[in-house]
Amino acid sequence: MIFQIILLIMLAYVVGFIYFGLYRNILARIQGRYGPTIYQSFYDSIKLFSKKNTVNYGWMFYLGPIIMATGAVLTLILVPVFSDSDFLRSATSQGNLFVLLYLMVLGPLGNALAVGTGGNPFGVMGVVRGLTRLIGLELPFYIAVVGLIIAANSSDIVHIIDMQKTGGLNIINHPLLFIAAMISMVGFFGESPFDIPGAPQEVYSGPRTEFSGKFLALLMSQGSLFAFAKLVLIIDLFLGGADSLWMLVLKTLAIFVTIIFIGVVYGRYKVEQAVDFLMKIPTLIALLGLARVIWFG
Amino acid sequence: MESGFHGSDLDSSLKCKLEESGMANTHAIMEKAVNWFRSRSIFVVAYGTGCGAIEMPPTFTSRYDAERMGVVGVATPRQADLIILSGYLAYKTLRRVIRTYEQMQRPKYVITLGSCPINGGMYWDSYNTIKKLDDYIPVDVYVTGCMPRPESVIEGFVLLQERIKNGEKAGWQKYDENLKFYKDNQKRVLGGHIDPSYETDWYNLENGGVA
Amino acid sequence: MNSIFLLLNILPILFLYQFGGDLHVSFSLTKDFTLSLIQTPLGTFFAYLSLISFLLVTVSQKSKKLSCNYYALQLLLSFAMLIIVLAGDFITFFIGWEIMTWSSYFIISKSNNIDIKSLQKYILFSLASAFSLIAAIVISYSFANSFDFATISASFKSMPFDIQLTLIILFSLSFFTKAGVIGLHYWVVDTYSKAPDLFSSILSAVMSKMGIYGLFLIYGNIVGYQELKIMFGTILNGTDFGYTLAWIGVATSIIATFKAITQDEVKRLLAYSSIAQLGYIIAVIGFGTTYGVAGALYHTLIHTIIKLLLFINVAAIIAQTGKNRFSELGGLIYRTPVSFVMLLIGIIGLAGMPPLGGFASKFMMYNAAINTKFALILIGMLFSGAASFLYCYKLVYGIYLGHPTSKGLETQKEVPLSYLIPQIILALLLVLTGAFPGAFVKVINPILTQFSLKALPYDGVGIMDSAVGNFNGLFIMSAFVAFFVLILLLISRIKSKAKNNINRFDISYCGEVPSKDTSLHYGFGFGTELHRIKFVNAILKRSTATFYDALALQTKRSSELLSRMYYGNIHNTMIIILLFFSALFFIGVNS
Amino acid sequence: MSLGYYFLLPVIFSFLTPYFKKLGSFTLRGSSILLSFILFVQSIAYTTMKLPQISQFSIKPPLGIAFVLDGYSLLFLLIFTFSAVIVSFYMLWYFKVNPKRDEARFYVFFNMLIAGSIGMILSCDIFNLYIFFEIVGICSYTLSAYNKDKLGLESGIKYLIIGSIASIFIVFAIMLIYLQIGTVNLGLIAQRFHEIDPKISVLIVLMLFIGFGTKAELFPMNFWAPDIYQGSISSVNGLFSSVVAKAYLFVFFHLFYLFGLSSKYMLFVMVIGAITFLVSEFTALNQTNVKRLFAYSTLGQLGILFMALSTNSSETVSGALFHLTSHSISKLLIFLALGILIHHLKSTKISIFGDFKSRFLTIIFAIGFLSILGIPPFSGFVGKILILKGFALSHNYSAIAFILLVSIVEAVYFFRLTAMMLDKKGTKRVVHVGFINYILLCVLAALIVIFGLFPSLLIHYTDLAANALINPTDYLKFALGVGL
Repeated sequence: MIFQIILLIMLAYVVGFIYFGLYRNILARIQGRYGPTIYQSFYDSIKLFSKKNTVNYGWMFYLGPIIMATGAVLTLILVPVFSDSDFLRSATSQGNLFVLLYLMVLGPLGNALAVGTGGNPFGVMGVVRGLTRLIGLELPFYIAVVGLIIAANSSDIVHIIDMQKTGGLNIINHPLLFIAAMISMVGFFGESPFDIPGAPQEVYSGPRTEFSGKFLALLMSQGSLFAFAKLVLIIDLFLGGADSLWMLVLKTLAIFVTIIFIGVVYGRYKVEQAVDFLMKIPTLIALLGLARVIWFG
Repeated sequence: MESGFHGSDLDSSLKCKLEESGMANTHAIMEKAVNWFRSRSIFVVAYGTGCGAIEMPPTFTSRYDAERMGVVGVATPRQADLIILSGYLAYKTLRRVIRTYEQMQRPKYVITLGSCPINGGMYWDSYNTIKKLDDYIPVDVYVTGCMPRPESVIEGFVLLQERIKNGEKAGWQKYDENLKFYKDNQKRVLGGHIDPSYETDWYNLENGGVA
Repeated sequence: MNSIFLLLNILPILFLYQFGGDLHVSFSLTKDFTLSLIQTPLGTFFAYLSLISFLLVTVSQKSKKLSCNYYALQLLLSFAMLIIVLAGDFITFFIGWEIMTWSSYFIISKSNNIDIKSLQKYILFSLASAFSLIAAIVISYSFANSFDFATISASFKSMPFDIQLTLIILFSLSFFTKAGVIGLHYWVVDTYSKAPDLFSSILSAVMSKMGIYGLFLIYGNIVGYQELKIMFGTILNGTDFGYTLAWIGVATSIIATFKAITQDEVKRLLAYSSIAQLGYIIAVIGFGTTYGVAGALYHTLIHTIIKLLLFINVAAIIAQTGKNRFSELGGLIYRTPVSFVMLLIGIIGLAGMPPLGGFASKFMMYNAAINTKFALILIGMLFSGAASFLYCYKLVYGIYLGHPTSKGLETQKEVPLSYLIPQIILALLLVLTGAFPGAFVKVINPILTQFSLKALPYDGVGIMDSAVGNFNGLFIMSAFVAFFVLILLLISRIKSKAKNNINRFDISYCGEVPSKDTSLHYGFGFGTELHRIKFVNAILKRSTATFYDALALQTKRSSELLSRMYYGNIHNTMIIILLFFSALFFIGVNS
Repeated sequence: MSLGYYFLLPVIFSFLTPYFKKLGSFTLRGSSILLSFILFVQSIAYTTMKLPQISQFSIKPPLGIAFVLDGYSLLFLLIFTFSAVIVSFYMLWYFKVNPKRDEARFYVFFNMLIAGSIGMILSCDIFNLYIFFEIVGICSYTLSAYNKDKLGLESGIKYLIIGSIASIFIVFAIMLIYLQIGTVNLGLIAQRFHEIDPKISVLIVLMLFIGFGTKAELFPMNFWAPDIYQGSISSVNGLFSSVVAKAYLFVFFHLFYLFGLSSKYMLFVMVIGAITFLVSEFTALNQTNVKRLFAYSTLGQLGILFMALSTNSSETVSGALFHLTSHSISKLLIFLALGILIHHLKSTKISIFGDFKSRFLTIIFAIGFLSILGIPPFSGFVGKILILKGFALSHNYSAIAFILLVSIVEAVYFFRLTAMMLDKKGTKRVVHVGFINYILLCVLAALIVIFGLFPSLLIHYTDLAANALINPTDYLKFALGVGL
């Protein structure tokens, strides 16, 4: 199991960084630029790891990014990567969807402690924005997830994947839930119009203001792990998981690119606008999907 | 060359071990690799001190796209490797510039745009601009012109990248070595109008915190 | 003084342990009233919960110089709660209930910052709760001819439906008031925030649980979950009754959560958080399924632990600094690091994050909602949980992180050991319940049997098992610790000079150096931006205070109006008497 | 000892008071205490005897005058004599701290008041009853004017006027009864009451209702009562609340059940009681004078008693009598403690509760308040729950709801006072209770607690009383002289 976990983390690390490079490229192309190389994120991360000094405001500041990375790794090992084989399924049987939902917040909350310790008001502003946004962001996502759980009558992700093998993909069965979850995902990936917490123009890059050097590098690395975990989670829930590596790449890439395409065409909401919006349209869509699950199967 | 070790992310004990086991060569290769990565990824905090600020947006956006060389803008000096000072510096600005520079993490570099930071330029006899920026913070690359076109700025980036790649001794090392010189100069022009914490060397608090 | 009462607090625990579940005492008060104490699994659970809480709080009271009266009243309170949970009939229950009411009233009145209005609020709501209880008791007596739980339970089925409904409503109202369901929570916040700091922990952790105990008693024992199902019919996979109750609970939890975020006083935030957490319990208590009852019980346990921990922690900080507002605190992390870690563990539990026990209880409740297909309830609970991260963060940020906002905080010392010991014990409990969520199954199963529900499956001490998914608490805990240590080791190996630079002014502040006057402690005020969100503002701008203040005003006015009759003019009195006589005579002769 | 001594001894004592006064105040006070003590002990002695007891004077009833003691009157006898003992002890302290007051005047009327009240409950013919009624009335007038100041005299005069009006109604009623039946013996009246022409009987009942209702402070006739309480001294307040009002209430219900009135009347009395309760409690909320406040509280409690006593069910009536006993003790406690407070703080404003500092008095007041509110483990709780239980057994849920809702209003002002006492802010004056009062208040508080914890001690007597009240066959036998 340990070997699988290490392999999984490495895979996620590589795939995550490459996706992020891809993202920067796609963004550049849309903006009419050439863009960096696809490996640019590696360069950034290695450079940051090899910075000669790093600001540290004390032990809680030190531990914050580590808690965040731990949360990301835990999330990663609890998501089943391949639907058929037990390969890379590592620790999936030890948790369930609710554990994942909460683990996804544990990391950011841990990091928020570090930000608070840092004492930079801009960082805390970012955290508060993030937590406020979370109120709106979680709502459609929770409804979607609850809809799936009730449809499958199980909070076990493996079970949800197995259900889709016989009963058809959830994206077809529950399209409304998928749409709602995708809107939330745009926010979870920090894309516009929900990229409120880290807005460099408004709050001085928010929670990351005081992080430099290896801490920033760690945050970036866990970000790529976490992004991969989230993508896999989405394809597990809605696209029936993946049975081979190329299927995995294809599906995750499809989701990722969709999210990017949504992200690049929008401006940024204010936090209250974002929550207002998320509480209206996506929530309504999700509720309709939920009603369908409850009353029509 | 001594400066080669400055870019190391390995501590001296490890370095000794490597040398003992005849792996100094490996270490040098790693050093080179790290320097290459550093040159490929430069986070910029662009400080629009003077008129050159107008040249920076085209440099970073679609037309000239500095990002293709790994040069990206960031908001805070904590994350930045490079500070671009775009033009003349009033004393008042200098104070902020020094503060920002000191908050950047090593290795860190400075690029200036235009002639004013070199010798005062058209403000050579002004009562409240500095004449030679290099007296106050170490400048790595001067991009001349009044104002320099984005092409020149990009050339400046390329030059800087070359120097980083080659592991040449950079401005921040000079600053650390000759801290007293720089601090005296800064004190001379800013006089009593400096922040109370200005003299504190934030990164050497164990040395009494005084420069 | 403290050690004497500490011993006195241990005695009932030993006493209860000695009886080991077979306690059965009765005492004849009059020919009609027999007081009886019977030990049931449910009662035993709550008894241990309250007794141990009292013990821990007494430990932390060591450093406070409290009078003998205070301890005596507190002992009386603990005794009253013991009576409540061990009562075998309603008279005993009611006597315990009322002794609890007034003994806690006198303890609260000993606080330094209590005012008459808050005291009045507390006692009037408590009495309203008690009177609604006694009304229900005598009504059930009129049908059962007995106050005994068993007899009333047996005759409940034969009562007419409207009486059954009235009884359930009256009982529920009474216990809802104690638990602080929204609308009836008017007293909770003021009382919790103005009571003696350490006593607030009792109020929140134990006394509100008596309301929960009452609800269990009524729904589980007296009425019976099966009977509720027959009475009210079903919706989805659950009962109508459970669904209604669940909405009450969820509404309570959502509204209280948002109210909590906007508070500036530390204990007011905790009070609202307490209301919100009890909202969860009330949401699932009526389901009448194994998971509903188990979830409610588990969350009762976890909430008791967490609220004791948080209130003791906050009390220590208030005692140490003399400040009780977020806007006056801040930056204590390096001054009181142990307290900080304790609070951190507390809020991770409160937010229901996985490695700690808070998650296990929430998971159980979510399971209950999935079982009954109450999707909206589940979403409501998840939503309120997501919003609760905000106040959790505010709690830890406002006190410990950020910058000190008033003088003296920078030279603060760690709080006394007597405060820390109970906190450490509670934090350990929280960790243990997180790592071994299955251990609690063995405690719950007898209670489930008592309610004639199916027992929970038991798959090992580390695993919480359910029909709709399971999780291994032990694995998650150990994986968390393992990865944490691993990443910590890796990161610390990277020799990038990481200096502990904790100067509060050395922050990236746009090239400026903030001065002492610069306001850098931003987070204490958060919650204000919530007013700009329409939905949240709709919740925040409404308050039950409007209603109750209007009620008080109208009562006062009617009282003024009525007292005008008594202005002492003897002629008018005579005339009224004569007129009254004539009117009666006229009516009497003609009828 | 013949029952007649209950009346005779105090009267003789009253007449001898001027001589006692010459012997010195010690003799006066001591003999008064002794007297009340003898009466109390004698009353306790009656609890062991077979009831009813009768004492006839010269001629056998129904023609002659007689005193009859049944279970119902025994309970009241105990309450009255006990109150007399407590008050006469309390007066020791009162005259010690107010040396210039006229002791003899007080003792004369005090003992006459006790004598009259006992006479009212023992007398078995309606004309004697009227005489005792007047005696009690006259003593009350003078006692309420004992403070010879503006308020005292005002209250005395008011009481006099109201008392006269009540007397007129009662005299007319007695006259009508005598005209219709030709007797004043209660037994005979009870036997033949249904023979009276219904229209006349309505008139008689109404007049009795107005007469006794006025004195027993029922709602539309009680506008005078708070003024009386305000004008008189605390110990007299205590007497009014726990003896005089209870004596009128006794007669009211005694006649009520003897005459066997129909359920219409009962409902009417219950409604009037409820209105009294409601109006008094609401009015009390707005009071700034402590004495008026407790006066309204007394009115309110009388309202509950009227509600509960008119139910004709032995459970409820027994509960009501328990509540009545407990209320007498609690009100005596409160008024006596209040007297101490007023003496030290020289004010009757409600704010005095926030101005004193005495842990003992705080506890005493708290016990009194909690007991009146019916909170366990104090005696008021047992009374209240018995009343509620009685109502529940007759499925009268609206009465239960009413009592409980209004009790919350009652709680508002009682706990406002408690909160003021417990409030730590402001300057507080230390109040010394005094040794005698300490003992007295402890005894009263102990009784409240004991009756709360062991109600069966008292319930035995209230059950007896309730049965005697509702089924007065034994009483009738004796009143008619059949059993002799």
